[in-house]
Amino acid sequence: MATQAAFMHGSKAETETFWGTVWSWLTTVDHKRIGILYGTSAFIFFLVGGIEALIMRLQLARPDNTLVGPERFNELFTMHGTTMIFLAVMPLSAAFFNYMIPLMIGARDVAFPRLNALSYWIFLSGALFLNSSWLFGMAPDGGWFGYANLTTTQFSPRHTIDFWMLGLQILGLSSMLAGFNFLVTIINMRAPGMTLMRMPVFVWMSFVTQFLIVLAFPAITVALILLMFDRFFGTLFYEPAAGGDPLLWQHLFWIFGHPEVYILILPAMGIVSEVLPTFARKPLFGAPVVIYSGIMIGFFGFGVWSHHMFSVGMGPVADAAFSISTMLIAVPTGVKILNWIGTLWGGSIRFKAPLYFSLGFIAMFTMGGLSGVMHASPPVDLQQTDSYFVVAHFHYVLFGGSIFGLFSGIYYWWPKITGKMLDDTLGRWHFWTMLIGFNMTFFPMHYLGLIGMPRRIYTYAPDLGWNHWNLISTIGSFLIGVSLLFFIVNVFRTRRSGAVAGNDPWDARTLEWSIPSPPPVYNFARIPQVHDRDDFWLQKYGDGHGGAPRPKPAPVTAAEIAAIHMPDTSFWPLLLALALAVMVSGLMISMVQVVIGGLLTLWLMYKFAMELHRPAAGHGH
Amino acid sequence: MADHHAVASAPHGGGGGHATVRTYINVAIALAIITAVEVATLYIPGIPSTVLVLSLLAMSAIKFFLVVGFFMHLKYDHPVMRALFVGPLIIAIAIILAVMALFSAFVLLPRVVL
Amino acid sequence: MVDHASAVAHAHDPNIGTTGLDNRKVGMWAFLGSDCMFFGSLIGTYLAYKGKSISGPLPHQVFDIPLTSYSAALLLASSLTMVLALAALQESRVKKAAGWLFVTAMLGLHFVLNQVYEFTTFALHHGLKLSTSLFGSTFFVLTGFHGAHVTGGVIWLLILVMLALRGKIDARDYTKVEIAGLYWHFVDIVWIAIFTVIYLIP
Amino acid sequence: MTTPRPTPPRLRRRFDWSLACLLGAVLLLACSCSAVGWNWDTPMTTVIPKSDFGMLIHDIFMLISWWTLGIFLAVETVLVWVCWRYRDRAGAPIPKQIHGHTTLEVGWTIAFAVILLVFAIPTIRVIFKTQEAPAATALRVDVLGHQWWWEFRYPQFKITTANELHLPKGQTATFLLNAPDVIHSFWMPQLGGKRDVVPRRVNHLTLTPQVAGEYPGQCAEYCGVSHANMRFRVYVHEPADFEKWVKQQQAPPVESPDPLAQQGKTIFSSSACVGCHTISGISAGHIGPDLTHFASRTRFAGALIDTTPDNVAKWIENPDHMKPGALMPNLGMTPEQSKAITAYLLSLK
Ligand code: HEA
Ligand code: HEA
Ligand code: HEC
Ligand code: CUA
Ligand SMILES: [Cu+2]
Repeated sequence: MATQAAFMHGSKAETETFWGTVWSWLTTVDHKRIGILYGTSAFIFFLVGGIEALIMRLQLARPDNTLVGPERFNELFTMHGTTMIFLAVMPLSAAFFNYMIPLMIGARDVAFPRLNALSYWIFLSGALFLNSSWLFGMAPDGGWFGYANLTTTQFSPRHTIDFWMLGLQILGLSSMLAGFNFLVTIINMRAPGMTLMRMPVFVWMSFVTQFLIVLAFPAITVALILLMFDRFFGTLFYEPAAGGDPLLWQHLFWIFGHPEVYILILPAMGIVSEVLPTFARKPLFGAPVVIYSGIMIGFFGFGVWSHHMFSVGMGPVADAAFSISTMLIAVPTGVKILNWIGTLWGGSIRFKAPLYFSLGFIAMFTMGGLSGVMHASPPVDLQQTDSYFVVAHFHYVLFGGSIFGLFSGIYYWWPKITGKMLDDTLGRWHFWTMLIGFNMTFFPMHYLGLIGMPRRIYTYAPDLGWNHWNLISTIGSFLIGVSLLFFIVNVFRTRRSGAVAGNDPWDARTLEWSIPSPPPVYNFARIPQVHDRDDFWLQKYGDGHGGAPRPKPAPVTAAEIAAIHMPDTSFWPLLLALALAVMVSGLMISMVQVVIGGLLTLWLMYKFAMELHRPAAGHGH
Repeated sequence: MADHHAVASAPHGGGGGHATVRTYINVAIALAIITAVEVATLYIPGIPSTVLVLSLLAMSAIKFFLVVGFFMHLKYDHPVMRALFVGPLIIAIAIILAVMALFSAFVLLPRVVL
Repeated sequence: MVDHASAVAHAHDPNIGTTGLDNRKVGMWAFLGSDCMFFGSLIGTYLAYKGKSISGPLPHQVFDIPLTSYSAALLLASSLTMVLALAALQESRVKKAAGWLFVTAMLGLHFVLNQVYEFTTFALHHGLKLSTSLFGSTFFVLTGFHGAHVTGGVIWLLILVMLALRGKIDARDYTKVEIAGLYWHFVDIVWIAIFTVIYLIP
Repeated sequence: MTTPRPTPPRLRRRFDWSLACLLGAVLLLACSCSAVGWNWDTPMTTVIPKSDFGMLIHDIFMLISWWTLGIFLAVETVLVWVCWRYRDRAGAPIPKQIHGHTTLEVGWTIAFAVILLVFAIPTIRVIFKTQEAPAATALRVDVLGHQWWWEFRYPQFKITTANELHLPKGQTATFLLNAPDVIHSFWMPQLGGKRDVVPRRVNHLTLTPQVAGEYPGQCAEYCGVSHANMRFRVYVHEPADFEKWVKQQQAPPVESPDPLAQQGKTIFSSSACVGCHTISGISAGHIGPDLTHFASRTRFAGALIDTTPDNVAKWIENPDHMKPGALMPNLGMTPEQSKAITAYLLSLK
């Protein structure tokens, strides 16, 4: 166990040299640093996925275009979808889970810090593995939900699908490990007095998300394992000739797939639920209801998967059942929307960049949700499925929802994470250009879908009336690109000359703002005692019903700080992740490598487990 | 989910105190008997298949919950643990049933002809 | 609700949270919940494809119920020895605990060997392989993944035995052994389900 | 009672109208563009249905659209109004710390449920109505989705054709959909919704075309390299014209005496073509489209290419060049040979 001195050493002396810094990041188990690692990697992959999108948009800018051929285009939309969902939005949310959950529940770290590092390194190795396929000219080309039996060896003999199938399994492992970690953290590490109902809503939505992750990913893992056995070991799961049914894949995938989309949106909803109260200077309207509807969404999320399969011919009964369950989900979501508006109502709203993005979220997500409800009616969906109307739907929820929400979080917590304020004017330019570009890009897609443009086509005939709006959409997508340049510029300018933030730049409400920015390694010198969801606000202003502000807690003594134990750094997570990658990639190269990698993994797991065999417990007794 | 902050009895959270070796032995015996009965029913001729299936399911369910309840202490353990396990279990079973329904609805997959 | 004192009391043990529960145990239960979905999906697949094979052999032609019942009994017995090991450890009788853990591991190993035998007879005598039919694919993958879980458990248990004999485990490590036990029992209940749903139900 | 306590100046920010106006301007621009491009009556439109099936769908679509449009406008106006009304003003006190309003929240929860009921009831009705078993009098068409072309069979008439589907107006047609390779999706936007074409399953789609005309169709499930090129044409005829078409397809192909065509015939029947293509009386291949009445079709290769002499010739010389990934191999035909074959194929009226 590192004492105060030890990790002062860890963060000072070591990091003076360049390699010291590198090493300290490679071996860190600090949830804040891991959060930053997640965030930066995710943003880079967001740019990658975005550039893939821009190339697609260029190809679709005019009919019979020949910028890229069909093979390349199929790779582009497959990798774009996979990248954005698994390598951009999920890890970006994970960045906030990592950095914020412990701060918001008043903990010093997550439950299993080394496991947390392991999750990140596995994520990174999986992401790099997946993208390395570009180098071999074998980028996955089966679509982001890779429907069998197109993905079986007979129809996809090259390694393209192998990269996708193995990459997703690695990423799934990472997400699930992180999921367990945060579940335990939230259940077990809350500061004294923080009952579940006093938990900040962002933590609540993350909590639901973790349940969705650990319960949904097993389904896709199985689906992928079956595919893997079909491709490598000659099983017949997706083999029509042997009685196998390609629809099995679709069911298993969407049993995962629909919860997945809520995995993508709930964290953003949590962020919005933190930002609105802060900038309206009012508690979240009907917070318990917002929380319960979050739980509802998560629960119903497991009972609607076949709404992605209305056209496969499940029969009227199944169609009807899944249609109703799908529509039900609109209720809790709608409740959230109106409660957010209720939060603004009667507030005194300060229009700072984070708020703009949250408002953008409400405005745009509503749009996407409503088009979702149109899909929920099977007859209507028969016209819309696999058309650009669906593409419009899910970009309004994924970009208009998740991305706007996550950017809101970035602007909101940036000062806490870096200690410096992002420039607000640039932030607003970023927002407005992104909002305009976003609507220019995706609103026309509703229209294109309704006049019959199918998705996943690399080209189209000039006489179908699609040309005009496809061009506008392409222009819009580049405007989005420009908006992101504003953000990138803002980041670098802030690094050089950003206003210093201080503990509580937004006059906010929750615990993380009660500590310095950036927070010390141990987060809280003294674990706080919590009395309310907006505990910090009450400390400052009282309950607003005449209740006086609570007396400031006594200043922390040096002795207290010296007594804090923080976990040591560890390099086993990094090595373990590498060994795992060796094993998995072996499946495409040679069984020998698989065995070696496997044994290596086992051995490292042992070392990993034994590193802390009988930790502080021992010291105590 | 309700809120639980009871400080666990055993310092290391191992709420094992309640079940004694006696109980374990009894449970084991019960499990052995049920398994025997299960297998036996197979060899009894002329049980209508629905009865057979239902009784088999019932028996295995009992075994399942005996192990979970006593050997895994869930009967005595903190409600959080129960929620963490039983919740997913229910979802899993529901999904299995739904998938079965969806698949037996497939009229066109040929039945075995041998 | 935890009062400040008790939180401080636990502050020195990173494994005990403010609820007084042990992180590792909560984590293990969360994992088992998730594993329910894993086996749920596999069992669902098996049942969805039940009777859809277009070529034999069929389940009732290959299953060896007596052998499988014996295997089931082995796992049940191993669950008992597992809790006995825990009970012994709680009374800090480490050697005894190690003994029971070893017995548990051996029972598990026996189960795995039975499965190896079963698989080989299926392959050699009945010509049922992964690639023979939907039945072959679904059966081997489902029971195979259960077998893999058992194997993992055996390794885990043997490591614990080794540590115990080296005196590296005592009553203070109760939770370490307990979560291994939870995992082991889970493998057992999965088999209870598989045994009934796949082997017994015609 | 709330303590008056103005926001620290550093935190104050008014809503910036300048940028809001910018947004307005751009939206205006978009609308003006829409004046140019806002045309619903396009070849693949889904909102001007030409069959009973399409109309049933369209009614629900319009119902839900109007409701959701209303909800959308309501939500957005309230949102904007609230932002304007409750913007932070200089010296404003800390707002009243309201925690919620139960009756309100219960209220809108119920409201949403009711609205959804309005969607659900007609939805369920149409689900069952459109999936009823077809009438015995219905015209049966077997549709096979191949990578990447469509095969249409009329068992009643013993007709097989490709990429061009002919239907009589006003008669119910029921399609039996099946795929020999991977999943495709059969979609005639103007005639109604799509239905997937799944290996080892026979899906059904039943509808009655009500307006004569030519409608484009598309494969709507990603099925590999040339998914985008897996198109087809639907011709809805007046019953009399349909009769004519049937007769003409049933008749054996007319041989043309033209020597070039005759030469082409010999090349065709003596080369690999026969292994994949059927021309009644000459070959019985089943991997590629039936060519018996090839010349009667205005487009080929997934309705991608116009059936003109040099297109066909080019195709025969190098299919992949005209349609990426086409599963017809390049058989190294010389231009002369392919010209001859083309002459022959185009004589097959
Ligand atoms: C962030 C991710 C996200 C979210 C939150 C949602 C939310 C919803 N989605 Fe979406 N969906 C996707 C991501 C998402 N979706 C993706 C990625 C796909 C495509 C996958 C692929 O094919 O590639 C997809 C596809 C998809 C389909 C299949 C379409 C097809 O392929 O044919 C359907 C069908 O029912 C659907 C429905 C819904 C519904 C009903 C909701 C609901 O949760 C929405 C609820 C919200 C509202 C309704 C708005 C706010 C509510 C109010 C203002 C109250 C008043 C409203 C009413 C009373 C109606 N979605
Ligand atoms: C969170 C998820 C997410 C996000 C954020 C996006 C973002 C974008 N998507 Fe994506 N999309 C999906 C998820 C997402 N998409 C999914 C799941 C699919 C389905 C895939 C499938 O069918 O399998 C899909 C499919 C999809 C299609 C349909 C392809 C097809 O069916 O043929 C299109 C077409 O226009 C598209 C476009 C875009 C665009 C233009 C953006 C833009 O918002 C991108 C913005 C980013 C950038 C612009 C790049 C970053 C900027 C810079 C590097 C600065 C420098 C650049 C400039 C100066 C221009 N997407
Ligand atoms: C290996 C099988 C194979 C062989 C050999 C073959 N074809 Fe084809 N042919 C196909 C396939 C498959 C298609 C459909 C391609 C598509 O539309 O994607 C096709 C399409 C065509 C078409 C267009 C039909 C339509 O209506 O779309 C013509 C014409 C044609 N082939 C002529 C020939 C000729 C002439 C030869 C011999 C020189 C030949 N084919 C040899 C498989 C074959
Ligand atoms: Cu066939 Cu797409
Ligand atoms: Cu969905």
